[in-house]
Amino acid sequence: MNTAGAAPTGGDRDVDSDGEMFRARVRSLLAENLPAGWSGIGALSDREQEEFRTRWRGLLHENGLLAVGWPIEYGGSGLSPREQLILAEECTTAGVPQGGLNDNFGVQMLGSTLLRWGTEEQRRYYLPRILSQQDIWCQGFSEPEAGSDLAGIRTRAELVEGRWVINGQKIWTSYGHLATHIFVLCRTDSSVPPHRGISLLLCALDQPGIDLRPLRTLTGEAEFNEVFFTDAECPADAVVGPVNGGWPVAMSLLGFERGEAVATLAIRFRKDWERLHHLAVDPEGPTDPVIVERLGRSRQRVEELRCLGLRAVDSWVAGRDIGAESSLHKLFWSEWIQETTELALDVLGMEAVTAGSDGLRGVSFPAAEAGTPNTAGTWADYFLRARAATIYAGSSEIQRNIIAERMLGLPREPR
Amino acid sequence: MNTAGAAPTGGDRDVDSDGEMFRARVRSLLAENLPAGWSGIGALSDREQEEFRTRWRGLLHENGLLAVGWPIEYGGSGLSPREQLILAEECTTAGVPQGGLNDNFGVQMLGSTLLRWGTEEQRRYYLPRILSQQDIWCQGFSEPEAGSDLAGIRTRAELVEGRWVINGQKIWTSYGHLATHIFVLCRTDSSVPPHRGISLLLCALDQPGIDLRPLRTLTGEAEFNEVFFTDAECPADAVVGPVNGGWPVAMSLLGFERGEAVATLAIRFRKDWERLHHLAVDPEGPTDPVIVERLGRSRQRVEELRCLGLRAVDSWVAGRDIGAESSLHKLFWSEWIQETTELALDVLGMEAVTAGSDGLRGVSFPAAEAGTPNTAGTWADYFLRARAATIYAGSSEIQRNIIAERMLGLPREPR
Amino acid sequence: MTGVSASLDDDQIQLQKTLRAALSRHCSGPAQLALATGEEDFDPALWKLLLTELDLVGLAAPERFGGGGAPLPVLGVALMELGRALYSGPYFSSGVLTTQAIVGSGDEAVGAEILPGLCRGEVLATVAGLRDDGPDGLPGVGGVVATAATADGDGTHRLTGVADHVWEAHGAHRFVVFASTRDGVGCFLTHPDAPGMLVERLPGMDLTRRLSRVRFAAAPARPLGALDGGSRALARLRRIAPVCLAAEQIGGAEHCLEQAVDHAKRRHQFGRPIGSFQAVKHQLASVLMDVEAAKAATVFALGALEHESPDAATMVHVAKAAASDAFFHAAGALIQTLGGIGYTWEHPAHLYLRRAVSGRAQFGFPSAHRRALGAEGGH
Amino acid sequence: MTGVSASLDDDQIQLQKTLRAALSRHCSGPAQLALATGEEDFDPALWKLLLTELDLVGLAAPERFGGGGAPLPVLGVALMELGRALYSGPYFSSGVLTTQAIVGSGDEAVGAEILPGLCRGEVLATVAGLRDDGPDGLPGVGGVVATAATADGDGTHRLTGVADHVWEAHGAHRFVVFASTRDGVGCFLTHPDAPGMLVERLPGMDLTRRLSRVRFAAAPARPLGALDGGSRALARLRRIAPVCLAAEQIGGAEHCLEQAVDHAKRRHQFGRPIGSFQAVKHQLASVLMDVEAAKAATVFALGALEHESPDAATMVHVAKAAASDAFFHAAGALIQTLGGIGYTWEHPAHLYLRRAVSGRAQFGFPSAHRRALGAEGGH
Repeated sequence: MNTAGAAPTGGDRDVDSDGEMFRARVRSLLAENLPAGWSGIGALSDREQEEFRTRWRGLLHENGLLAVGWPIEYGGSGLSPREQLILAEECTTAGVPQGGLNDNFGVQMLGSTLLRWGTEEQRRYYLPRILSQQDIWCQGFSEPEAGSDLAGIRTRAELVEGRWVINGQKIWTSYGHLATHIFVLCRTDSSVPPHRGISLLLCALDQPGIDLRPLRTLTGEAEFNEVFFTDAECPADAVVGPVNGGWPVAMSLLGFERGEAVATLAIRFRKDWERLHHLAVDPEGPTDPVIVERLGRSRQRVEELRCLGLRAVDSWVAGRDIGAESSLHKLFWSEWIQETTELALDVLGMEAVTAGSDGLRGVSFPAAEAGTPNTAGTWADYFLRARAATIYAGSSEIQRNIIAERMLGLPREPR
Repeated sequence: MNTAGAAPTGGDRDVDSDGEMFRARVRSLLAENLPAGWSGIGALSDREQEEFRTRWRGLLHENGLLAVGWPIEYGGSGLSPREQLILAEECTTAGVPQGGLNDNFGVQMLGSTLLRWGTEEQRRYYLPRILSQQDIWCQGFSEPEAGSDLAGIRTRAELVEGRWVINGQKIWTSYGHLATHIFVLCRTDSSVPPHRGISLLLCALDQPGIDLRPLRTLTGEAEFNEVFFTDAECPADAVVGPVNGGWPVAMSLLGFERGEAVATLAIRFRKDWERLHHLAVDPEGPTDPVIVERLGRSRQRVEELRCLGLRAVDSWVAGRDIGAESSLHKLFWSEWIQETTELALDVLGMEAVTAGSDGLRGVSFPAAEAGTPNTAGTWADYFLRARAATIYAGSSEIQRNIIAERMLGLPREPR
Repeated sequence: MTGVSASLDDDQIQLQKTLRAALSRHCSGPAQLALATGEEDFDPALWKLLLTELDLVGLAAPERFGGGGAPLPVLGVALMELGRALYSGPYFSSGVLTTQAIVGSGDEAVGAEILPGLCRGEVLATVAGLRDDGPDGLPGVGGVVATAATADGDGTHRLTGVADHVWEAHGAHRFVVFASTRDGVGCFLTHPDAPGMLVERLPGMDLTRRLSRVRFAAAPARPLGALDGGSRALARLRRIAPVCLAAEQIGGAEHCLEQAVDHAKRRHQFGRPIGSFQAVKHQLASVLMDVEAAKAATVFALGALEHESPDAATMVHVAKAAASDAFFHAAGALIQTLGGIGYTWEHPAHLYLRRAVSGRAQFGFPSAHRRALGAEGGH
Repeated sequence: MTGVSASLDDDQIQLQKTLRAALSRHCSGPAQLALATGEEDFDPALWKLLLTELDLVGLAAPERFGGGGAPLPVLGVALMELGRALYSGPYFSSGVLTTQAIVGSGDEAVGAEILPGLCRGEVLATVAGLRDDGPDGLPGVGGVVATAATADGDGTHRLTGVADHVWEAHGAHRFVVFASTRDGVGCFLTHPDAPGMLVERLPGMDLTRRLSRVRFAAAPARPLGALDGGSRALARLRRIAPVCLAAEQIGGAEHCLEQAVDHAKRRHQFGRPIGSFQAVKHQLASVLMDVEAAKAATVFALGALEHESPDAATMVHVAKAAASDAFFHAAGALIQTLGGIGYTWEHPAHLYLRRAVSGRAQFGFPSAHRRALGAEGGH
């Protein structure tokens, strides 16, 4: 049910220019629907988490809070960036998700991209199906050989008799096993420089040409998949933006990936920090000053991240492009998460080494979910997961290059 | 006076294969000639240091210990690498220099290079004059524009009517104001690739074409000089090694620069560390555990450096080339000296900020002289001097490239 | 939202531009070096510029005392620009420390007596008795070193003791002195010609910030404010001084980074600009990350203090620790990027490094602020 | 010179080559992974190889007990190779800990009874009661957790308490147990079938090193050595165990670095091998510096222990701190260099990272060893 009508009207929003009315509305929704003593979804068992996510997604949908930034005609609520940020802040503070596990791909990434690059038909067809979960999306960008060099993708698509025929392999497809569709970056012209012959295709997973295999990560879990395409097909018009012009489409899609993370990550990290502080500091007795100082450094960096995020949000709300500053943010938090989980290992000592198998449950990268039990096992698992932070979504090496070239204006390397 | 006859004979040396007899001889010389309570030359005033160096150089010379590795016919003592190392170790441990301020350039660098690359006439002419101090040498390698790219030097020399005519500028010439001669790396053929048109020339300083200006460093002192060449001249045969073939000559000369540092640096750094430990740790009361741990890390790294050095010495004594391992050593100690002097600032707090002008006296890079007064002023000065450690004698960036390419076999960058 | 922001607003950016243009005419490298090594305490022409053209000296003093009444984030913009220019003179001591101490004491009479002259630049003043290397490395607590006693029943207080590390004491016309009394921390006003006062210049690593030792031998002084004026003023300075110094450090850090980037673009080695090598690029990218994060935190901390936000105390620690580290990091990276030229006396890089070293130690080492953060838990 | 060296001699290099070739046939990535996640405690075929072809199990045991009598630097070479291959099994527990404990206790009778079987690989044994996360993070001091009491006058001692983090307790035929007694630290021998013994496997981050908790409920045991046998054995283990673990860590670090270098040479991105980018080159150069320095220090420390040099105690701290850090650094750099593939379960990189994490904590965190070094002053 589309309840966009329940959202404040345009007139109200002018009055609510700082969004405080909207914030109050979100808070009361949270207060009415979360049980007493709620500490965050991370406190639930795997099964409880699944049930909660389903219920919670429905509630957000009913209240027009699943795709708040989409125009009303496509099922969104037409709210401003400030309101999107307020919703993200409040949900993060409360420790609840902003949708289902795949909504990051369907709503935030593909949805926003279709609004910028899609045809009117595509929007009218795909967007409501994302909200209703008729289509559940996953991402097909990374490839084993391409690695950090996304322009080096090799998965090929050819237009054969009015349909795209796709061959190749994608990797690191999160929650692919929960999805019905994949947006897949393909090489559609090999005769031109790498950036110029790429297209973004929309493809159903339920067909013989697609083989989805679980990919176990070093923590032992399998939230990622490999996707093999062997003459898989999709319609000729299932391309977002221009054929062979998919590079800027892909870049803007990645820009929407966790777009509000700049505002919410520090909130989540501070919860992590408070858990660690609770483990490390005995309020009754003395704590090792070396540990206290390292905890202090971790806290310092969380607060710096918060301020960096607030500044980026100011830019965003003012309609300015954050641009390469998102690289600064990524580099900063990826170092924080490694530094802090290493500190946790040192705080825990042999407890971390003999930690039980109570890994993080249903973590949504990069931070642990609010409410995560404060055990040696969750911290040991968090440490291992944090290894990916400086690799995925653009390695630290790539981020430093981007920062140096785009923010400092330093020259590119010779090729 | 050349007292090579006082050195052990060949027969004795076979018996003394581990050098312990030689070590005993050095120790007794030290014991007989140093005053009671001697803590090192760093404890003396500037004037006292100058007097001591003069006396001490004479003593070493009389005892055949100034150029122990040179063959006897050129005024050396013909001793083995092990004995050279023993002498270096014992002098370092005792806190006395192994010669005058310029002997590093005359004896270690130029002398060793002439023995490998010079003509018989050059050896017979120059080597005795180095020992007698008729000629006092300084170094003319670095140039303002070349920086870390030594092959990029621009100082030019042309053979005109049987004499080299030199034009250009050198910088970072240590103790140039105490020297009579300079060995100067010049471009002698501009028509070939940079490494192929370089020659090493030997040039007197006392001529109208040379202008030597003191160069103040950021500590405020002027132990370095800039040297300007304007039609300066030297004889046609004052070239070491082949004309235009000076690149390998220069590389081997740099290899002799502080050759025994691998063996002695950790001894000197441990004295530094002990001074700092004395400042930081109150034997009666508790010391801040953060400071204790950082002191421990500094000590750990000194001992690691010592072991790296011992291993290099084993290679050297066995006649193997240390090669790129000297880059590992340089990188390691340059980081140590910065880390440790930063720790000293933190130990001293506001004392370092309001330190008096009692800078390090007569420091011989990179470590402070043994016996240096343990004051805030000497540590503040040491901190400032340590800024150069990661820049001079091959910056850390260059060292990491050398290590990666020569020790790990990683590919060179495209140019 | 409380109105606390991590960004500069348009007015602040305009002020920044104005100040940067004006200061760049006076604070060149050679001028800084001459001032650093000369006999002059500070450059009177520059002081006049700050006063007249830029109207900076009373910027944050209350309007009722002739000041500009600017909120702390605006003062922060001025301090960033002064830090960038490595300004050397009595601005921080008069315009920040003394002004905030007097305002903090709540003594309206002394405010009316001193601050108008101070805002006009006629009265130079500084604060003594803020010990900044105490056991916790933070200013003020247990750190008042002069002691005061009430004498003879005529109401005259007398100060006795030694105050170290007093900023810009030479040339100061008034001293605000924190001192222990039987009733707690007192805050007193005295002047350099009072009997029993002796000001000695301390040697220093930081050539552009002059520190002195002030000895008090029963020097007469007037108390500021009511009984708790001292502790109120001290509490205010304990928060404001570190963040204001952090703002100055951000400016210094930005300057160092820009100089390093500029050099890396122009200097060629091995046939390429050195800024095209990843070793250089990535080091400077890391510096930028640290500087930008510290800047956002410092701007936010200034606003949090201005608005008395609940997280103000936390953000003081964050800002001072982050800005001190960022400046030190940037100054070190500048010298490393410059190579040999950065190791010469003539290049001003070392003046920034020296300032970075002294600022780390003043108003609390980063490690002390981090320990406070590590101990305190959430807020 | 004492004969202590930081280099491997020619015989040691020969042994290294032999072991590396033999182990490379058995310890492939898939084999390691299968063993790490399977039900088997260790690979019996590999154990047989160590025993028969390589003669490693009794390498450092005295010749009079059927051992090889090798000095510690030779044992170190074996441990480096086992660490490089990420060997999983009872080598360290039997061939290092138990052997050194029995030798250290001075109990010739127990040595003659146990060690020949141990050297032949028929008896597996381990050591319990070495607490490795004590207040100072170092093994042994105050760290004996089982308690013993003499019973009934028949000379039987009984152990009571809990010993945590016992290496490779499953499958062990004998336990050497450190326990507090009225007379100080005692050292006792018992076996898993003794009444009152309970061995529980602990979960663990390190999939190739199995740790257990051993509970003693009045379990009967025989004392080793004279009254001070326990403290003598403990003093020996306190020095030898950290350095032997350091040697194993050096091997692991070298393997990680080599794998990273190999990948960096082969993997192309942006049209070049990634190893030609300075970001990758310089990180791996820093790893090599740390690994080489830690290796030189570890080799030297083994020699210093063997020769009972005056600096042996210092070098124990140096070696364990340096090797733990170098391994952690190298394992992290391996995963970073590998990128996504290094984050998969199938690639053995994470097994090395897990080993690096567990080894840091065992026999003293680097920080604990550094504090000991920082406190002690010169020697």
